[in-house]
Amino acid sequence: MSDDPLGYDDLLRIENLNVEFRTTEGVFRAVRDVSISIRSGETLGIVGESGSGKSVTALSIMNLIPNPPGEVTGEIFFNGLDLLKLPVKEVQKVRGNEISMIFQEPMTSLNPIHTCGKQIMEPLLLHKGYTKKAAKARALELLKMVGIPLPEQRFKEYPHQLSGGMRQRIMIAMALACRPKLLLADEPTTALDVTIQAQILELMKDLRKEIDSAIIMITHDLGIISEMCDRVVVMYAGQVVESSPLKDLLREPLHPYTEGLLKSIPTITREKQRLHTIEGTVPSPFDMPPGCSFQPRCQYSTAICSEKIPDLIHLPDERAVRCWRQAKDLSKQGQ
Amino acid sequence: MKMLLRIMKNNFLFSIGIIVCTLWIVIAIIAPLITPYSYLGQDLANRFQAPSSAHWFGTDSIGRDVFSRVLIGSRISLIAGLATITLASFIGMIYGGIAGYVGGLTDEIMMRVSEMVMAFPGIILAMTIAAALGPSLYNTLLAMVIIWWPNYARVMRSMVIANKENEYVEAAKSLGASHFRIFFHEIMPNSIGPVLVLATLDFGNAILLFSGLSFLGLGSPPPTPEWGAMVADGVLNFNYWWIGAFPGLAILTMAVGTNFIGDSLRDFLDPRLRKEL
Amino acid sequence: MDDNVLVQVQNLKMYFQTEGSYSFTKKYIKAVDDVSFELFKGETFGLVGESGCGKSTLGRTMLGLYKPNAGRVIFEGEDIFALKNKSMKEMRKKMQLIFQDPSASLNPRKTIADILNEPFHIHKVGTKLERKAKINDLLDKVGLSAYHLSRYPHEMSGGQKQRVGIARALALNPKLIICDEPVSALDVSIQAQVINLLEDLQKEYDLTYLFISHNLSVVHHICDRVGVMYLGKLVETGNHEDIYRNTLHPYAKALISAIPHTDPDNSIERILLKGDVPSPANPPTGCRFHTRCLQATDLCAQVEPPLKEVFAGHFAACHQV
Amino acid sequence: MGLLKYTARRLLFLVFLVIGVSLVVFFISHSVPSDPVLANLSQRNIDNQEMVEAFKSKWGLDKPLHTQYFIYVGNLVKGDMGNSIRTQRPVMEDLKKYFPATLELAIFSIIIAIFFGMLFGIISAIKRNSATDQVIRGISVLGVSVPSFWLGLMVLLVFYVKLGIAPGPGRISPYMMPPVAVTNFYVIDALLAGNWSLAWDALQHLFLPGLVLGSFTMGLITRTTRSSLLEVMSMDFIRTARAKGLTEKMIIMQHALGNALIPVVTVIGIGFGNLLGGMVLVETIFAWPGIGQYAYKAAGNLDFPAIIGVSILISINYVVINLIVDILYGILDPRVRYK
Amino acid sequence: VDTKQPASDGSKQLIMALDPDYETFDPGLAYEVYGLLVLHPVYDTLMQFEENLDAPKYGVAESHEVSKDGLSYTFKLRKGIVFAGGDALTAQDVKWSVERSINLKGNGAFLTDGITSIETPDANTVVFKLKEQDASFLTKLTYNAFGVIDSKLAMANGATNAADAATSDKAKLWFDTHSAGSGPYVIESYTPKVEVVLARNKTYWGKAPYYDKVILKSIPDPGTQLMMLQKGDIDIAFNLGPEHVKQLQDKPGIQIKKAQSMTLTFLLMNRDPKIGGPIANPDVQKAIRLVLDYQGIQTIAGEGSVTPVAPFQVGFLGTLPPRDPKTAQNIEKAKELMKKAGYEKGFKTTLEVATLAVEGMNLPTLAQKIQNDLLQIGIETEIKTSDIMVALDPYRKGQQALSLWYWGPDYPDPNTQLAFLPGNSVGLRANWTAEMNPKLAELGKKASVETDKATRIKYLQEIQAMMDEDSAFDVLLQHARHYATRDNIVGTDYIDLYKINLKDVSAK
Ligand SMILES: Nc1ncnc2c1ncn2[C@@H]1O[C@H](COP(=O)(O)OP(=O)(O)OP(=O)(O)O)[C@@H](O)[C@H]1O
Ligand SMILES: Nc1ncnc2c1ncn2[C@@H]1O[C@H](COP(=O)(O)OP(=O)(O)OP(=O)(O)O)[C@@H](O)[C@H]1O
Ligand SMILES: [Mg+2]
Ligand SMILES: [Mg+2]
Repeated sequence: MSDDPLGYDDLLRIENLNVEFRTTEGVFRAVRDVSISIRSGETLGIVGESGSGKSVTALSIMNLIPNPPGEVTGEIFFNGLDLLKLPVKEVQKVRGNEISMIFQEPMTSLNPIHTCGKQIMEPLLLHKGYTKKAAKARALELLKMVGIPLPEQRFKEYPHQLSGGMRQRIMIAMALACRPKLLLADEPTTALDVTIQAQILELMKDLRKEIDSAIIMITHDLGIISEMCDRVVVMYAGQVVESSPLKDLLREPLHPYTEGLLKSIPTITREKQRLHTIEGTVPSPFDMPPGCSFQPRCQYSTAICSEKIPDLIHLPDERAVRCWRQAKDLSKQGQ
Repeated sequence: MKMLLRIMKNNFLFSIGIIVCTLWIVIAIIAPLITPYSYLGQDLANRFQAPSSAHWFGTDSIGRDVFSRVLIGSRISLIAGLATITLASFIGMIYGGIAGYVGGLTDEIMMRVSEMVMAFPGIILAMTIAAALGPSLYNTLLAMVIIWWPNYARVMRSMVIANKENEYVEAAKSLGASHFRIFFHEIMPNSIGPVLVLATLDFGNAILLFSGLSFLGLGSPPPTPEWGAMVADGVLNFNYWWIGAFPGLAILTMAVGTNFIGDSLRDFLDPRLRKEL
Repeated sequence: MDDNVLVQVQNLKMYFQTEGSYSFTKKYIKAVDDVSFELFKGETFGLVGESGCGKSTLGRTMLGLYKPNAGRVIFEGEDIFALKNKSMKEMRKKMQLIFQDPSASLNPRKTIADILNEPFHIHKVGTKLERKAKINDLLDKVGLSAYHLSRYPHEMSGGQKQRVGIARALALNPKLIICDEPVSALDVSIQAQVINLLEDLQKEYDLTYLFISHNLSVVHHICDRVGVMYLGKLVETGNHEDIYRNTLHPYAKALISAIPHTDPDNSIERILLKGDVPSPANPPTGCRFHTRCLQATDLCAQVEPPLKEVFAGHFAACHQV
Repeated sequence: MGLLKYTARRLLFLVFLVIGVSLVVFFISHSVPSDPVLANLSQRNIDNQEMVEAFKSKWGLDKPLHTQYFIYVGNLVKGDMGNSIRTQRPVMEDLKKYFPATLELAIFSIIIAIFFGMLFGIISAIKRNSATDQVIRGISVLGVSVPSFWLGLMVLLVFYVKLGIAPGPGRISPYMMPPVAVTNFYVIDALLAGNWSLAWDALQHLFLPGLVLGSFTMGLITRTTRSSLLEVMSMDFIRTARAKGLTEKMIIMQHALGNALIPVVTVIGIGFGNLLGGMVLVETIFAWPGIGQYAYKAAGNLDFPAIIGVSILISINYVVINLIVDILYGILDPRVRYK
Repeated sequence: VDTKQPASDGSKQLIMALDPDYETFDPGLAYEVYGLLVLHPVYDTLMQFEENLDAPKYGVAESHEVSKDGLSYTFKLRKGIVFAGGDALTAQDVKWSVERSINLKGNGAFLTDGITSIETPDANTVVFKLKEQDASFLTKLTYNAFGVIDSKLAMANGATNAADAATSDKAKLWFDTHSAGSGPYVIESYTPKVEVVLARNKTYWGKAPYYDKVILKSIPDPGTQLMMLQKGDIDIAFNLGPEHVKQLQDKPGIQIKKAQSMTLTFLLMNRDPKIGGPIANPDVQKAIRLVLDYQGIQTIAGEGSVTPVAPFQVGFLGTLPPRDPKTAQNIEKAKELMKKAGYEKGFKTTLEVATLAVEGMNLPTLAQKIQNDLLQIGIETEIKTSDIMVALDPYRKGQQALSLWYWGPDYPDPNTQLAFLPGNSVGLRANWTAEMNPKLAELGKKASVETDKATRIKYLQEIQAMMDEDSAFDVLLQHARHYATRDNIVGTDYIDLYKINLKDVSAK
């Protein structure tokens, strides 16, 4: 792993991930040529608009894209193994054990007819060979860890008896049960209220220190990214359009979409003024523009933008961007 | 139409259903033109003939051609099924719609009443009605409609209750729309889908129940070629299996046809199962 | 009464019954419990609070969509609950609603043309031609084109649907629009477009907005005055500056501190509240917030604090201020 | 809502139902053009005014309608449903005799239907869109489409007459003696009496009618199990289970099936109700001495005490089944339990 | 193939499948067609039939005397008869039993109508006093209404012969599952809709029956009976239609039995123009009699059925030979009659029919045949089916224009058939009043009280000849009774009253 081309000590490396869905309307590519990598202990944020392929990317890592209709190609290396080529049995050993995932909808992601305790114990019994008793002890410990009051009682309760915030804590406890090396958090707070969201974010921050696993944090809220993450990947229409360390991205966004996004978010720190907007809408996956997918909405668009899809250009400081403007800048600098 | 073809291409059972049903409908329409004999023509010299090239399905106890009777019988079955389902779903839709829309105590009472009808053993009701008013197509249909409408009322009610919470209903309300308009323009059109699906699904059941009732002698009087009554005739003449077997097969195929369609249609309309088609 | 006041909400109570009408034990959800405030002409009043605290219910009751258990809503001097059917229908023209979920608020079986025609049809306004002209005008205002008219809602994007919703609300030239989380369901990049549109329309038509949201950044951006709700009660109101810079109520403070923000240098000390929002069916005694409040005292658990004017135009309901 | 309260409400409804059902039959009974006197007295006796009067006063037919009804309800409260005009026995006695036969058959066939229905449904859902799936769906549709009276005839013809591998109509072979009545379920009674051959005989006799009767319900259960399982398999918590690394088998057995069963229970309830309704036809074919034949004869004879009796019985049954379904719901679904 | 297994204890048992109509075995109440099948071998009567219905023989009576005026019958009882329960049978038991039947007012009670009193001068003598002469009194005595009950046992179980027995008697349920008779069998068990089991009465005074047990299985469906017989599950299949029997021909191990049933199927044609319309015209009625294809009708009813000229069954005293089906039809003459009646072009009417089978023949099937035949003289009919119980009402009230009915004699004597005469009960159902044919009515009255056999025959034959010319009824069929047994069973000859005399059945 040390012979990584980018020099990262990668825990997970996604290369040229493509996901296609065959639907009644036709085939569309939900994820296009996505390459992402993450180091141990790092927190990586993925932002992007709804439908930009964030969840699909995460699900691909877990090998959870339903087939049919989904079709995943590319490589996903984890601990040197290509998860996409692994037999199902092996993948099942990794899932919930070394990689685990927290889902967006805490309301529906728990089985309504099993107690919370049972659901937390399940991965322990399955992967770690715990006895029932040991699993219960560990589950209670986890419940305490994610800040659930009266864990003994909650252990026996069913998901519907808990509030959304509680359920998300259960999800987190479940995900952390086997001390995974990688935690995928797919919009873990989107469905929650502001004050509860704050609680969960704080909890995750605290846990990050304790468990020292790498986290991929998926969200469309740049605010959350800026609080949580070390590095950010911005997705647009199934592609990675920018990948930068957090501070660089916020100070100096390279991609016009990132720039527009940052400017269009109202904040309470900024003065009240007219909001910047990105005109137009995300293109339909069946009707992708031929060139850069952001080109129809882009204020800097030039002729080439509507002709050829730009490559992801790697820049210094571990930054990368998919934009003709940067490519030109780069070539100018080169001259 | 295009959608129909697309579904047919992907769904074997659905295609069979469509083909079988179309066939029966065509038969029902042109039956008098294609029956080799009159469905009433008696020929006592040739009673109880086994199936042969002259009588494809054999002849019955008074020498009538079973094949011709089965073909003509399709008309009655189709009409009975259609009439029952149409009337029952219409009544059920109005009833359930009102109960769901008005809600509260009205809803409670209306639903208890419909539940009572449902609890009431349908076939006994039909038999009693037939015994009391005399068996005839109308009385049998009446009984079937009485048995059937609460199903639709229930579905309609739940749909209306779900739909009346929709924001577009609230939008219409805030525009000042009347109850009438809200009910008929906003809620109804969005609620009848499942009712219609249920109706398609039920079509086969209605044909089955109808044939069951006519089997018990509660349908129209002879010599009407009702399939159920023909099977009953077959039971009386047990060893001449063809008298009962063919009308029974006719009922079966018609019910299977509509059920294949209904089944696939429901899967198709259920968004969660839709993708498989 | 102040000429500038458009709507006055007085001691409004809206309870929902939770058990069957024939049950012996009646239980209520006190969705809105004794709320009073006023809306001034041409202003945007933001209503914030956590899910289930009664924001939508308050908005809908103000429109007369629910019949309240107590209290009055006075719109331009008229108590809307005292109106007869006919005059209520007239009144409806003056108040409109925009919803959170643009898909759910448009009837999926109607074309956009049908949807936009509906207000005119209901109120029998204008001839066919006039209606058509008016609709085209509306489409233009909200940034849609005539070719959208023949489409069905599911054939449009979220932002476009929300624009249709806005056009419908504008059709009858209302004075008040209640925006119930109009941008929460939209993508960030579209959100900004819609917010700008709402601001433009307000200027053009001299509209008054009641803007419901749980996104405090958006409220901060668009609102002149803000009310903070907690469990059916208004706990703090004041103008924009007061609420964000000089927060009084501990709940409001926590809310504001909880907003994640993109400015990496500016990290506000976050106030983390204990536990969850209690159920509105069974609210705590005394100050409803005392179970989660970091500064709660015995008094808070027993006596309900009234909403008092702490500074001019800045009200708060807390024993500690 | 607590279970107790719910049950209480259901039982209250039962009272309402019994009153309603008896009222309806009473109403019909007196709007019909024919007269139980004529239907039940011999030709000679009808010409004899004295006999007619005696008959009328014996059955209370000479009193005004509402009086008759109140007398009826009064007796009903005491557990007396009056006497059947036709059999001249107390309706209660008749029901006690006939209902167990029906119930035994119904229970047997619902067990068959549940077993095969769920099995097929699960297989079909797991192998969805495969050939197996298509075949099972075909069978299930056949099950709900086949007229039971016809199927009964055909299976008897084939399995009993032609192949001789199944026993004939009736509850037991003609040369066997019914067991001492304890439960009136022959299989159970025979076992209680330690008569193994009789129990086996009775069980064999259940098979064909049970299959015929259950075919509809089986089809319904297969269909529901399949679609419900498919639906559950597309839910978020199944994805969670997958993400935990559970195998597909574990997911189906431990996570999906429990949830998928919930709608199936409803269908089983409906199916059981249908079974009792469909009894008339099957009992006729299989000479099964049950409530269906009793009702059929009663309706034909305008034997209103008996008709009301059967109607009330079946209605009560419907309510009880619904109650059981609801209780099962509570057991299967904790969300209902605590509401 | 004989798959039938012997009873587990090796005792001999007979299994008979039938579609019975009995609901009770209380001899005072039972009056169903199949009642005597069960009650005859259980309850002895003073008189009984053997082999045929010519003349009743002695049962528990050993001799009798009739007074000169014909109003008093004195019976001497056989000595030494004991009930199955152990009590001795006395004249008191006879009196008690008959009085109970009278007072219970059951459906068969009309048979006791003429009795004014019953006396028991001593333990072995019973005297019946009658209101008026009754040529059929001895025949009536063969019915179960006169079955002798063990009065002690019965009273111990709630029975009473009191005047208010109709309401105060509580023994009906007991009688359903027990018996208190002195016949060759006792009722061992009765499961309604399933079976009746008769067991040998070990103390029977007469010749002991062959079988230890007789099991009567309720199998309503003839097809099912057929299957069970073919499979060897039963010994007798009693309710077969003509078609079923045909299917059994040449089947090994089975013997087919055929007999003349006393059941008639006839067409009622109303005489009241307000009800019947054109049907009420006597010429039309005669035309209908002429246009029907009796041969075809007999084909449907099956071999062995005949068509009497008038409602008097072949087998009764004085019945004329039946029609020759080959020559009975005369369409030309029928058309002429229609013309004469002014209905040359025909007319429309309804043909009412009850949905049931008579002796294995489905009435609606027959109705369709009639419908077909009537078309030949332009009478278009619409068939209206209804359940028997519904159809009975308008029938008995005389409100049907044209209807298809069946008739079984109330007791085995031609007098019971006089009901069809104008002015009598069945005649009036066609609104055929005495005034319409006073001669015929008068003749009927004479025949009913005549006790001299020769004169009776003369009167009866005259009546039949007149009814062939003018009648509101057209007798279509006197049915044949078809049934079948395993071929080793003997003694199963048909006697209309008892169907089969169970005590005579045995196996080879
Ligand atoms: N099972 C599936 N079948 C078909 N299309 C799918 C499926 N799953 C996802 N998609 C499509 O793939 C595209 C990417 O979806 P994805 O869920 O990754 O978006 P996202 O970035 O997570 O959006 P959000 O913020 O709304 O969660 C969308 O257009 C979605 O409709
Ligand atoms: N029609 C209704 N019947 C019963 N309860 C209701 C009804 N509408 C709302 N409620 C209840 O009233 C309370 C307030 O609901 P409301 O929708 O006003 O909250 P909200 O502040 O708008 O929440 P959100 O941010 O989730 O939209 C909630 O507990 C809700 O469950
Ligand atoms: Mg997502
Ligand atoms: Mg809301």
